[in-house]
Amino acid sequence: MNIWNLLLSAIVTTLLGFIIGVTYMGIRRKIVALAQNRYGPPIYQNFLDILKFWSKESNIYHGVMHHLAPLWMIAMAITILLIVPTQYGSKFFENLSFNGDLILILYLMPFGQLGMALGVGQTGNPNSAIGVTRGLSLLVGSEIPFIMALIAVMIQYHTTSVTDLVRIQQEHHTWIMFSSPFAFLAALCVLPAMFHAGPYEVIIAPAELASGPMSEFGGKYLGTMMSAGSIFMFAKLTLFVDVFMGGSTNWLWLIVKTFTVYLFVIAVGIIMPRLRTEQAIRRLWGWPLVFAILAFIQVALF
Amino acid sequence: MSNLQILQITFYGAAILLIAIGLYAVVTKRNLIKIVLGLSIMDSGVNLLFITVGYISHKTAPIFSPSVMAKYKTIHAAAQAMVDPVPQALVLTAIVIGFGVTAVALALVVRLYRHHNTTNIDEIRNLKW
Amino acid sequence: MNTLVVLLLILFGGGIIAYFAYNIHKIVGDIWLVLVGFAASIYYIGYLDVSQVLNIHLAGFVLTLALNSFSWIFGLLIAVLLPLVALYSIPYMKGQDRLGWFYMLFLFSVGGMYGILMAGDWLTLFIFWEIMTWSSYLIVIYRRSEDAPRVGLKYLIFSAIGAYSLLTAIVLIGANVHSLSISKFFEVLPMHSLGFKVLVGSLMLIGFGVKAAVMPLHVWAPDAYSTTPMNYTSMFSGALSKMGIYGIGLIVINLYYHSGISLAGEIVAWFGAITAVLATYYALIQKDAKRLMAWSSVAQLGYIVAGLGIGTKLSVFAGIYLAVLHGLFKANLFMAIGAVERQAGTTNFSELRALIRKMPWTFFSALISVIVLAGIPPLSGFVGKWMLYESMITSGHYVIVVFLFLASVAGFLYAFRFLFGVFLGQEEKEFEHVKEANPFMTVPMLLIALFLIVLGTFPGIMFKYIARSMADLGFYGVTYKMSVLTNDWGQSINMQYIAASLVIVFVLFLIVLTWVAYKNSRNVTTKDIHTSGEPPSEEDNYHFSENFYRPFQRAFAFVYKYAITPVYNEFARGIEDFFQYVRRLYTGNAQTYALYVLLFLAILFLIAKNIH
Amino acid sequence: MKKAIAIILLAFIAVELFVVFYKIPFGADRMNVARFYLENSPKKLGVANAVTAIVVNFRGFDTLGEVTVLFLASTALGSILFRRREIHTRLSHLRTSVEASVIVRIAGRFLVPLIILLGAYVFIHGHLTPGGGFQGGVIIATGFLFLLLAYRKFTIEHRTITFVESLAGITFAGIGLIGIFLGKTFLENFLPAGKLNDLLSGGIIPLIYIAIGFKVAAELTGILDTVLSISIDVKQKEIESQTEKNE
Amino acid sequence: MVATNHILVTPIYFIALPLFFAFLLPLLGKIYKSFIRIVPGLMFAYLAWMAVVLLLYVYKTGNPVIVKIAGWAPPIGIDLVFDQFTGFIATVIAILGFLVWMYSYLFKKVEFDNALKYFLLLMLIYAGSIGVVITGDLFNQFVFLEITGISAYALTAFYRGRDGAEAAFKYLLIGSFASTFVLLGILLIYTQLGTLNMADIARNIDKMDPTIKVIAFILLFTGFGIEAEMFPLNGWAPDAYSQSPGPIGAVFASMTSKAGLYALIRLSFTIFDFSSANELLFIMGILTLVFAEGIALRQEKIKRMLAYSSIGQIGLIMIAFSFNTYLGVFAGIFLMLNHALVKSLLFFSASFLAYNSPHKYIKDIQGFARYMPVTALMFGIGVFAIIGFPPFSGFWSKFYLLSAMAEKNFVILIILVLSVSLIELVYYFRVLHKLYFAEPTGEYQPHTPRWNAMLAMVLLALIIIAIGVYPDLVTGFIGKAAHAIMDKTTYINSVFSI
Repeated sequence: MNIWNLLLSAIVTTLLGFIIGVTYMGIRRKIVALAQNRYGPPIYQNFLDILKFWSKESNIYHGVMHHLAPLWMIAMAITILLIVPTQYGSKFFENLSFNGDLILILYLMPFGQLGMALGVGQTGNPNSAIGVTRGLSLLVGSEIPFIMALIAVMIQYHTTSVTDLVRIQQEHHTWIMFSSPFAFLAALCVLPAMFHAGPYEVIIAPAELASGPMSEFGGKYLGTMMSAGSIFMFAKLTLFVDVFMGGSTNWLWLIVKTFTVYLFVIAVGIIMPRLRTEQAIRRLWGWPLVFAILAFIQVALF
Repeated sequence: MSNLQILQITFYGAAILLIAIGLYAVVTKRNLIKIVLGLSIMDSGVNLLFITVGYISHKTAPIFSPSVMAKYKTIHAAAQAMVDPVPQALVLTAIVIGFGVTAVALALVVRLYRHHNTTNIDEIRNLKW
Repeated sequence: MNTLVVLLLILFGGGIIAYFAYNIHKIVGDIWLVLVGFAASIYYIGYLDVSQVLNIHLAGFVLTLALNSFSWIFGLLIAVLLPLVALYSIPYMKGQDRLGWFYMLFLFSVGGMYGILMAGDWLTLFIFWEIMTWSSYLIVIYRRSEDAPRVGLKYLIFSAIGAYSLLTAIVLIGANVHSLSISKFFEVLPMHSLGFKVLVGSLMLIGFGVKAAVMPLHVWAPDAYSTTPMNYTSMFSGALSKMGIYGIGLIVINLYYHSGISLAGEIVAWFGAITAVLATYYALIQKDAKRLMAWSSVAQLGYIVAGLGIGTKLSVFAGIYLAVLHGLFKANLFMAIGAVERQAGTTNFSELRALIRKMPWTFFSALISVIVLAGIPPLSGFVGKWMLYESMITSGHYVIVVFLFLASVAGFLYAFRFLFGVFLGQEEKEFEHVKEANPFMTVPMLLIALFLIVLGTFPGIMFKYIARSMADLGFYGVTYKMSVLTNDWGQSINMQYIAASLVIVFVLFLIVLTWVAYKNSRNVTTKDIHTSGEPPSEEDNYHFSENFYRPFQRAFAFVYKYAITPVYNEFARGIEDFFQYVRRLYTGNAQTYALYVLLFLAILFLIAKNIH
Repeated sequence: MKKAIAIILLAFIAVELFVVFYKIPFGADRMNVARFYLENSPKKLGVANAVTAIVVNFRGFDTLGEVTVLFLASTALGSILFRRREIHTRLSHLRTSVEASVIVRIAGRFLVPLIILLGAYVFIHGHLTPGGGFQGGVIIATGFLFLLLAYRKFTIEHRTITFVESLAGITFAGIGLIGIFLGKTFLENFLPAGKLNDLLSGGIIPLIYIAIGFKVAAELTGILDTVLSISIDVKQKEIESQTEKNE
Repeated sequence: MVATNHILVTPIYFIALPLFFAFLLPLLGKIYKSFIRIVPGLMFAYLAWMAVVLLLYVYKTGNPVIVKIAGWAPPIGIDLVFDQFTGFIATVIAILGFLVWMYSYLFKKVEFDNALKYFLLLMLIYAGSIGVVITGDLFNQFVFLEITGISAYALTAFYRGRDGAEAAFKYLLIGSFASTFVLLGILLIYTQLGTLNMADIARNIDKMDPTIKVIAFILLFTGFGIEAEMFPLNGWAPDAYSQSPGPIGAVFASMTSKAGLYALIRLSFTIFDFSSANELLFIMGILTLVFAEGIALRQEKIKRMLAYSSIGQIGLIMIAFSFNTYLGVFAGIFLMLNHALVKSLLFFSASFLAYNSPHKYIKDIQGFARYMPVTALMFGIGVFAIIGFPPFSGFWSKFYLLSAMAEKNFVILIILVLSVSLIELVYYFRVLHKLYFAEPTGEYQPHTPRWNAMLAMVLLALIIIAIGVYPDLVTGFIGKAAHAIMDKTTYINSVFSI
């Protein structure tokens, strides 16, 4: 593969991911507002926000780790997006999808979070640190059912590669959510937690402005982080779609599928009240774990 | 029951009884002096057993005194008429050893009496467990 | 002259001379120590003739010294650590008394480790094992701190349990195989009965498991690791614990997989997995950096044991790789903690605050090590984790892999706990005077950190040796590439691309962000923060360190409810009480004793008919 | 309780022992080595008293041990009671025994030499007649006991006792060692055996028995002396306590 | 098989010289006071040298040195047998005798009378112990046992301030039982065989009435068992060990108990031919081991703890011998050697550590390591050796013992023994930790050992390490010794061939 080709596709994919992700965020704000009987901001509001953050002149500098934190986030987000196959069969959008697999993706995710946590830590804001500890605790809750679902899928299809999974689904014209329903259910249940949305939003605690990991970031840092967050969100959605819903062969189809999943996340978030961290962990280790175990049994028996 | 059997029962019985009495005194008497006496009795019993075992019916003491030699003429004949000398020699040793032990025991009793102001063995129990 | 003997002589003789050298003057001793460290290291890497075998006839046994490529790799780990730790020790141990004693034991224990690795027969292995044990025990109690006796005794008791089961196994081998040679033993083992195999194997595993801190036998480890001076702990956790791993590797692979009891390997793997999970859980509630890292060591060793227990080609590969890696990064972490201890005077999370600006290099090396520990790409830790998980998934051990994942995810918690507790958070006046550690301390740490970074993208550097040692364990034809990892199903990842992507994006944005933000940046203190409009005053400190993971603790309260230590304590107390009662047999009354004699005699009289 | 257990145990042991000993025929001839002793003590050693021959020669090593035991007893006594003989000498006026009656004192004067003479006779004739060093020594010791009882002021110079004791012991061991130096074995007879029932017969046996006699006499006397000092000690304590009371 | 009548080197000196000098010592003391210390030392040194020479001779030629006494060949006379086994043990005792002398060279320096008695008793207990080992006559063995016993009683009660008399009285009481039983046993044998020579008895043991044989065996077993500190018979032992003067604890551990043990082993291996004797030894060994070590765990006084530990070791040795295999006996002899060396070192150092505290509580010595580092180090070396860490001598004995067990596939027994070892480790290291870590209470002033004691301890430690590093120093002798004790016929033949 040509290196320039690769660079180009990477830039295109990143841009697309950025645009889609930010738009999704706007849509979410709108939907949430509507559900709460508010008018809500326009859908493009998040673009404006990011633009505003980037154009801010002054910058609060807390130290090296604080400076680097957004970079960890965005490096992680873009790399994951590049690894997750977005377009099945497309040579151009292949990116790095043959150079990584599910385990790598799973392990890349904390890369950004660790960077953010370190940056947060250096600011000295205790509330931010509390947010980080909540987030990490919740990670234990959400990761285990999710990884179990993924392992069930991996073992069932004898592959750890996402690309392979997409290929298998495309070739057999089936979606894993139908062939491995329990794995799908388990993953679906923990999905809101992975987006820090729904009942699992105690980490960022959007209602309490002062706390949450990102409260000490402003200006260009926050802008970078928001961009990274939106790209990361899209990457995660794509991953979910790739694994369970057959991936896609064109961007439109991908947007439909990812948006459906995202809609589900938004809906759950609107319906469910926020949980405390330990409640969240217990809930995540409730039904999702049962589903995951059922998925294992399914793999073991069939 | 022959004469010999009666003698046998008497001597063995007496000796073993002495040993038993000695042991009994050692094990049950509270007084240190009595315990030492018990030890002595025990020794006596053992010594008596030795002598008893060394005895051979109708034979004389193992001394080749002129009178004995005169009676039996040869040493060999005299030797045939004598009891076993070995147990007697052993008893001599045993008695002396018994004496030594008793002396030491009595000395210890004195020490104990000085130290504890009692001869009751039950009260002398500084060392235990 | 046999090069193996020369190496041992360098270490043991160097140890004895070090004692006297330090008694002459500290500087003489320091120079000697570094000299010995480098000499041993260079000699090992450069001059050691692996093919040499030495047989010593002693006391009716043949003691064999022979190195193979499996043990060589562990020796390499020691050889890398030894000079670095020696350098690090110079400033770290400044001002301590009895340095000669300390370093003598230090070098003895290193010599013991090399002896273990060189052992060609079980007796040699055991002798050096015990030398290593007692020298490390004496180092554990070296500081004479308040709880040193308790910790030392605990370490010693568990070491003895291990050593004794090892010894039992060895004598059983001696009696049944009629040879103590290790290779001979593995050769003839398949011919022996299942019972023998299981018995000897379990005993050996208990023996090695103690040093590898496998779960029910781990009790000593957190205390011992945290009580010992940190420069030794880095060897202790980094290299000495690997001796247990070395033994487990030998046993599991040879005993179970080459003589057909794979179930036992599964059990070992399970022990490792459970150790990993529980130790991680305990690590994240610790209040002291040393103890946290000590528990973390236990957890990490659990992974390695699990990897070796699974026993497929990839998992063993991963196990060995992780073992070497753990030796490096855990040594580095303990060195960092030692540096903090030395500079700031404490390692307690509730006292330490925000040392990042004071000790940036220490922070950097600690950060790298923590990233490696957490297994986050693109650093080397991930490579090991990836191979481990893939090997388990591909071989169908999906329950164990979930446990390991759980441990790994929870591992992020304590990793952050450590970094935050020591280096981050609000600054405190108390630590204003703190300076970066002596270059002798930071340079070894940074060297290790650098190596760990490089190893992430180019793990092939290490794979070369591991592949060679795999052949020694009976896994032939192990292939490897410089930076492409392949699992048993044929899927692969390319670390170069991943690292490149991460680095490019990172650097790109770094340039942009720095360019854009640098000019108007306003440097602020950690007190200048946004706390709901109530910025803390200079006197207040809002550092967050108590009950760090309280939600987590609440959620997993059921795990923390049970612990093995009280069980051991109760058992020990039971034994003591029993004998407290029994000793009343000796009433102190002479007549009672006399009665015993009579009773004994009477009993013998009673059974007289049975004596023939 | 203890007594009951003791009685049961002892009864059992005694019965068991009796049963065993009953199997040994009483008065039967079962000499094995003893036969040799009987035959050879007059022939080879020229000793009339076979028991003496055994005690001093055939099993002379036992006797050396035996003498050692006695020596040990006297040393042990001294060591255990911690009463130096000097003190004893100094305190002899405190001796508690009532001044013996005139009869005893006068009889003592006449009898003690006779007793000592008898003792000497017994051990000098140890190889000819019943008796020997031990018996003779004991008899001599009774003579000293008589003196100690009869005369309150009578003391025995401990130096003398030590000297005699040591010298006799050295003689015994030395005679044994001479055997080695002469190229023979320890305690082996190196003097002519002489004629049976002659006073000067039996080679080294009479010499050893004389040494033993001296040794036993000295040691026993020493032991008696030491034991008597106990009473002094007690008396001294009483006096001390009385003076305390008076004050 | 050669009766050496060498004037300078003959086993008879082991007994004759101590007795001779014991008789002579009071007179020598009159001439020059220091003679009472120097002369025994010269004698001990000579005997130690002689023992080594004899052992080397026996080792090289393979012929035991058998000496007849009073010119009568056995079974008429008494004989001394210095073969590979008895010779080895006698050598160990001889060397330790010298070291004990060196340790106590300045003992009671000011009190002439006490010093005289001490050295006298030391020589006699030494002669008695060696006599028990090398004599070939059963009754003679009894006599030496009594010499050992009475000197031990006296030494136990040597100190005024302690409860020595109590301990000695207990020892005496039980010891008298032992002598009674031994005498009865000897009597029974004599009535049957008419001889007292061990070899002769062993040769003709079949001619005994079976019932009488068993009872004689039981009586002797009990009697010697008392001296060997077998479990239910050892009530006296902890008291005696703990109340005697410091070096005498070492003497008990290395000499008297070894003598008793030797008698027991000779009884079971050579004199009688019961196969159950081994089982009996085995059971009693286990009981002794477990009870003693367990009780040692709960001791508050250091010497008492050492005493129980010593008893436990005796149990271990009995177990080793009870296997009746070459390896087992080998391990047993090695253990005997190791126990003699290490326990002596422990008693030496412990008694100085606890020099001034009357009851020798462990808490009294806490923190003394800072005052007397060398002594504490010696104690530490002793502990390391007894636990069996390489490269100390204890390791090899333990390894051989376990090998012997493994040879018979006694896995449970191995586990038992090692569990007991663990208990041992706990209580020893508790003391060591007290010694090194605790703050001194200040109640008792430490008393630093003088050069002679230090020298003795260092020598012992060096021997222990030397054997640990290079066990071949002794394995050759031990191997021959093991063959010698197991080979009954050769013993009998060699005794009768002179």
